[in-house]
Amino acid sequence: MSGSLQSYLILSALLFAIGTFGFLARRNAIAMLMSIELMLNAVNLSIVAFGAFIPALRGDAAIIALMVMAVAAAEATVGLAIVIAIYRNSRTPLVDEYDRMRQ
Amino acid sequence: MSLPETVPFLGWAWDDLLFLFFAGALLGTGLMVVIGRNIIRSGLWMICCFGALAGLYVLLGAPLIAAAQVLIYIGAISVLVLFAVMLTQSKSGPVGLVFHHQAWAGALAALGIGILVAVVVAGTAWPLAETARTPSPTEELALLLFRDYVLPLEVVSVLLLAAVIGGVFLAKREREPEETIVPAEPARERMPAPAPAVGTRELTP
Amino acid sequence: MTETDLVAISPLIFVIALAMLIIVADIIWPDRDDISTGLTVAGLLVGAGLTVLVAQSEAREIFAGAYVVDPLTSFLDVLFLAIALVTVLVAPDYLRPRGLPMAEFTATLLFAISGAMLISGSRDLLVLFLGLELLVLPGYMLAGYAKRDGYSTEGAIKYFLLGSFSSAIFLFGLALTWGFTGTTRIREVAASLAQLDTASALAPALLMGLALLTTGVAFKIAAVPFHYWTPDAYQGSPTPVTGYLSVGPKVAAFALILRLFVEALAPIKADWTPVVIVLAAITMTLGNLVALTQDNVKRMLAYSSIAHTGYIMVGLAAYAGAPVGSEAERAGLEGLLFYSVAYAFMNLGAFAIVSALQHRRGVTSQIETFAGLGRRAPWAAILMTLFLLSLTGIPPTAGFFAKAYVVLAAVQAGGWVSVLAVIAVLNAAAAAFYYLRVVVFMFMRDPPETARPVLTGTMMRAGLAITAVMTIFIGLVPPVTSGVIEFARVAAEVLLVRTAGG
Amino acid sequence: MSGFLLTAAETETPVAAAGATDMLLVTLLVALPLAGFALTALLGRRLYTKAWVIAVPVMIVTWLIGLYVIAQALGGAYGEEGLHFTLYRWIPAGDFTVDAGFLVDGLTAALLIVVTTVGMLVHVYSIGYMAHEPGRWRFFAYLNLFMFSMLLLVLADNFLVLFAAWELVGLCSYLLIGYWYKRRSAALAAKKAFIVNRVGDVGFGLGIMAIWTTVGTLNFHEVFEALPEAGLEPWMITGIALLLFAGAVGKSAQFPLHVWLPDAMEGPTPVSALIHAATMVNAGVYLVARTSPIFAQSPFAMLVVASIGIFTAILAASIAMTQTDIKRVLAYSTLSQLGYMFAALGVGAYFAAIFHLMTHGFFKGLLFLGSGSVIHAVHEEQDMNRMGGLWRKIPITHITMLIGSIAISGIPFFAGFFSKDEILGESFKLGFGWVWFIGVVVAVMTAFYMFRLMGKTFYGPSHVDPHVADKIHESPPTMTIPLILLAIPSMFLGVAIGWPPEGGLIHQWLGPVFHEAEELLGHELEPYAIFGIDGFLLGASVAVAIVGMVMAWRYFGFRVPLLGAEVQPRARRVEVLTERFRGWYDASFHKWWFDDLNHLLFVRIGGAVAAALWWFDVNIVDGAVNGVARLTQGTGREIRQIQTGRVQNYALGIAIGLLVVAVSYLVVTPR
Repeated sequence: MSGSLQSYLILSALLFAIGTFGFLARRNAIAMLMSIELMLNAVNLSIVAFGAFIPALRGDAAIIALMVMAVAAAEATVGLAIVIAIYRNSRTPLVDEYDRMRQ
Repeated sequence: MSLPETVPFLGWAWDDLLFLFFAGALLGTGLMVVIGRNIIRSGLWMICCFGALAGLYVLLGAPLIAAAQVLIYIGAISVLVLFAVMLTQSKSGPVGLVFHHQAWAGALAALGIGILVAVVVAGTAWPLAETARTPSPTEELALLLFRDYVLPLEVVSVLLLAAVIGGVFLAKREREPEETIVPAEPARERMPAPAPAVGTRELTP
Repeated sequence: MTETDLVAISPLIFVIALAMLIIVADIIWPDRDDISTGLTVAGLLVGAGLTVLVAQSEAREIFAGAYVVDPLTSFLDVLFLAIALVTVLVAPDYLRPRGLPMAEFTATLLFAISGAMLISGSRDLLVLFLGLELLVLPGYMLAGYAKRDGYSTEGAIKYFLLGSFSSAIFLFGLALTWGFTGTTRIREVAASLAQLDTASALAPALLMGLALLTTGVAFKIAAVPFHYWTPDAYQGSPTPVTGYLSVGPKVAAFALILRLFVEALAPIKADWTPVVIVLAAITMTLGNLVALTQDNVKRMLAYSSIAHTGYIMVGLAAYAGAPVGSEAERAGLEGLLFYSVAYAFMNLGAFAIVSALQHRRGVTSQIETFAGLGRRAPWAAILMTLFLLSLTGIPPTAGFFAKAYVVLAAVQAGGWVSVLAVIAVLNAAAAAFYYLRVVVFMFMRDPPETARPVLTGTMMRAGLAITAVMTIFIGLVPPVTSGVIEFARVAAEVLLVRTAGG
Repeated sequence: MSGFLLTAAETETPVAAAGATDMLLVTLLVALPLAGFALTALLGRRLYTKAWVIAVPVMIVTWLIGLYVIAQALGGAYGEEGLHFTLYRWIPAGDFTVDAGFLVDGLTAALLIVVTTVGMLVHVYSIGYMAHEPGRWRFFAYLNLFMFSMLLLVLADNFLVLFAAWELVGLCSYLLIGYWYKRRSAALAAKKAFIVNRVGDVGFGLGIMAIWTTVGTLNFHEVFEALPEAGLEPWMITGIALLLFAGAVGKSAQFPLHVWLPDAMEGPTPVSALIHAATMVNAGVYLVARTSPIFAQSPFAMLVVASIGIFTAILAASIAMTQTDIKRVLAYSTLSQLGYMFAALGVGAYFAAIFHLMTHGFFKGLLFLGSGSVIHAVHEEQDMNRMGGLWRKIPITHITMLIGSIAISGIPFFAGFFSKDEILGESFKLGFGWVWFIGVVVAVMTAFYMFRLMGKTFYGPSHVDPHVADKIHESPPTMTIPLILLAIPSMFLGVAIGWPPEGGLIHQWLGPVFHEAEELLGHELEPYAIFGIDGFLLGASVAVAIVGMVMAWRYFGFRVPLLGAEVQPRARRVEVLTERFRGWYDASFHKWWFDDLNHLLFVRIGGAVAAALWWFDVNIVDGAVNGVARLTQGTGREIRQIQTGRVQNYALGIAIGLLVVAVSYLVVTPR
């Protein structure tokens, strides 16, 4: 179980699905952002798993995982800044109420 | 005193037990993040989730990544998220309105994607994979980072810089700009000040 | 890392340094828009010169094969710098009346452009992903740049959330591809895929990875049905940003497709061709159909930009659908690149006019704003007509040739791709209707009572001049046309030689 | 830049006389109107009331240069192949090279005669007609732009330049129809014209693409040389020809794309005369004539051209008989005459088609300008029921319009007689009896509706608004002089270039152009026999023209010009037609026959058919065009509903898209 690549990848897929569900279902912008973080972490899990089971990728995986974390941090910074800016304008964090532009 | 070879009564390897524990914790906490009604609790669950993930990384023989996970995710990102939650939840934030009314469709789609990806990764014979795990050596990592991956490293630093500059600009509270003093134009492109009530919509501009 | 590496990558370093310099300058002399703008314009010109200089030498791989400076890189870099230049020239007229600073704007824009330049020469999946993030993150911020404007922040949050969602999907695709091929270097990915048994089915994980990658890039180029963010983000953004968003990230995403799909995934192109063909067809058609019903010019142009994505994808489909090693393969890529250039200038021009009209605060981009423009500001009206005619594809403008090239390539490719050619022609005919509607408002309506004169600054005029001259010259002046085509051809051949060589 | 400017095409060596001067002059022919447009557009507003001071002189100079070029071309100075030179290499991209080149041969020259002359006269006329129009600089700028586009269209030596000009004339037509944009009907008409034309343009564009992919060139001569040798399947040739014809159908307003032309009368009358009678609508005829070597290879395509042409002719003529708006009668008449030209092209009577194009350009231009003068006189009234008795008050307009009406009716020896007779005669002799027969019926109708128009407008009691009646006066000289100048070719052009039949100047001019097509068709014409079959055909067409004319006199009045005798109109006559006609024509079989036929044609069937066709036109054809537009917009409106403005909906769409893409990779299209 813990000795096979597949089980980690399946775990990663399930976490990705949970993140996707959160993104599709939640109304709060920050909750959606958290869901995206879950998705990125799911990807990271599969990357680290590849690194552990594929000798050729041993070193690469760690670096890529670190880079993805950095990207996630940058994304969170920008996203939260935008959330705060829009909250100042419309006083709600519920994204589905931002629908003045449509059709 | 040493532990027995396998888990008593169950006959599993200790690694398997740890894997099951962390996997269960990961999925359980992850689920709590997305279905939790209180957004602050969701944030706290997220920290637990990241912790479980760090455990898995250790299990996979990547302690450095696990450390980074704790530092970056739990130490930085989660705190950032919690701050943002505090900033935006203080006045409104109706707890009951957690889910969008199309959540069931979202659940179906997410389930579809999850099952599809799980089936696919399970059904693939990964050409280069071995059955045994190989721990990643930290020294080699440093070498790689500054030889093969020097460009990504630099790019990431630029990316963070850009994010910080933009983030500061967007989030910083401006002094009231003077144009509010100037007689206002018919501001069709600008947002009206009061927040629309939940469920109401305005006409498209 | 060697000295030659640094020389080869100097345009990219220069752009990043310029962005930092502007921030520093803003700290020393706060709120001096003229300094930031002047620095940026001068810097972009120098950067373009540097790119051309670097392009003179032999193509070479640098950073242990993670980056390459070849004709394709140079072609795209020059285009990106030109896009940035026009955007910076157009922006002050819109931002200043709204009390928005130029320094952060130009710095953020330059960071985005450096991301685009990183993509253009990237030969490594990780660099590709980082380049993409460096491209889109500043893009989200630019979309929300008018942070006190509800529409701007609404567009930004939608763009950000959906963009991050698609980035995660794209990253998962990259991870699966990477895990399957065991390398991040594009050359090695292609070599590994080329060794696959062509007769039997591909591994499901690889196909799943392909699906995730397709979804990710289809989102970035705004192909239907992954286009939802486009109209809202474009309409909400400050108009100069809309102009930039409609060309910069789009062309950069096509650069990503060239490096990823055309270079790394070329050996399995038979697998992704049908999806590209279908996406191209529905993208063109839906973009045009919905554009027909829009009353807001920015939103109309947003839908029209979706339609243009479809036309560019026709070039990609021509490459993908053509037999390996055939002439049509090259023609398709050449058409894609040529279309990108033509589209960049004509679309930027159209948005520049909208920006110019919105010089005064409170002027909307509703179509009524254009009523009687022919009387009020004949020059703006004439230029807008030029850009719209070019977008329609009326000869002898740049847009006509761009369409002609991709359509002819599609016909050459044969098979189902030639059906795309017919769909493209039908769509081009339908598109005339909504573009012309703006012309009708400009020349056949009376200006509203409240209309005030249109003001344009020198910079805005320079930006308009560049876009207009390019739109006409690419269509009408043979040395310019053939220059762009030659350049595109050389750039396209780079990809083909490499994929043919494995 | 000079490196690629003005280089004679290397493949063909023009004769020595056609030197650099000629190339320069041909270039000026298009450059001058373009410069006129630019100057008028830039300075227009400052010119104020004298908005024409640039546009009109420019056009006169262009006309003079045009005359020189025409003289050179028709005098044989450019040789049989014509003057052919490349201005510059327009698209220099590997295998897709297109030169911006000009071609001046007999066909071009024939078109140039009409385009430059009518164009120049319409410009002059507009000085007077638009005198009270504020913002008329816009009008003159558009007019010059149109002249540039139209001249580019006839001078182009390849399909792509032709297509560019084709789009430009469409754009100008659109701008000019909608000139009075404050009238909602004008804006709608402009839109309709543009949309309908786009339908044809799609066909044309696809046809050009088909040509390029099959022979790899777009130059006229090279295409015509390469196509027969390309070894194409017959259906491909037919397909290319029909796609090109689709473009012609749109631009020349043939059935079923004819709906835009009558509405296009919303534009100012000089525009109707120039664009929608004398020049632009002829572009379709020109295209089919120019590509005659392609059409000649496909009998089926020829048949389609002939059928559509002659059907449009009778359809439009029958409608013209019942209209009361003076410009609409003329618009339907234009449709009908264009139908004749296409019928001629379809049967292979190329000379006749171009000949009729030329004569029609002059007399229809004259009629339109005349109608403009009438409308001007009665203070912008277009309804013929509110005119009458005008001949005394506006004599010059009356005489010139009378000449135009005689010309179009096919009365010897006016211009229309020669060209129309040649179309009908050749149709018959080439074995298209049915085309001939329908053509003869149309000729009766033509004469009838034209003199109905004359009668209702100029003769009989006045129905003009009494307030206006006192103020009616002849138009200013800037308007009447063009009328007089157009009346001259309407009278003499036919005899000047069409006589002797089949040996006239027009045959000499166009002989080399149509040589190839004629050879492909293998037409062997008997020598012209005035006392044989030709005499009979000629007599027949003259007879029916006169019958139509006389009938119209009887109903609507006439004034015999030299004798001064007047025929009073009999308004009630239509109702009591049957008895009256029986008594009148009882004496002879022929008369009885016509009586019966007329009764049948004009009263019962004619009325019913005209009404039915009118209904069909308004409800089905027009409805279909509008319906397509509505359907497209409706679909767009439905689709835009998916843009709900909510991020979750969008994200769900993306997730479902991802699932669909993944399933299509994994299940639908695996290897």
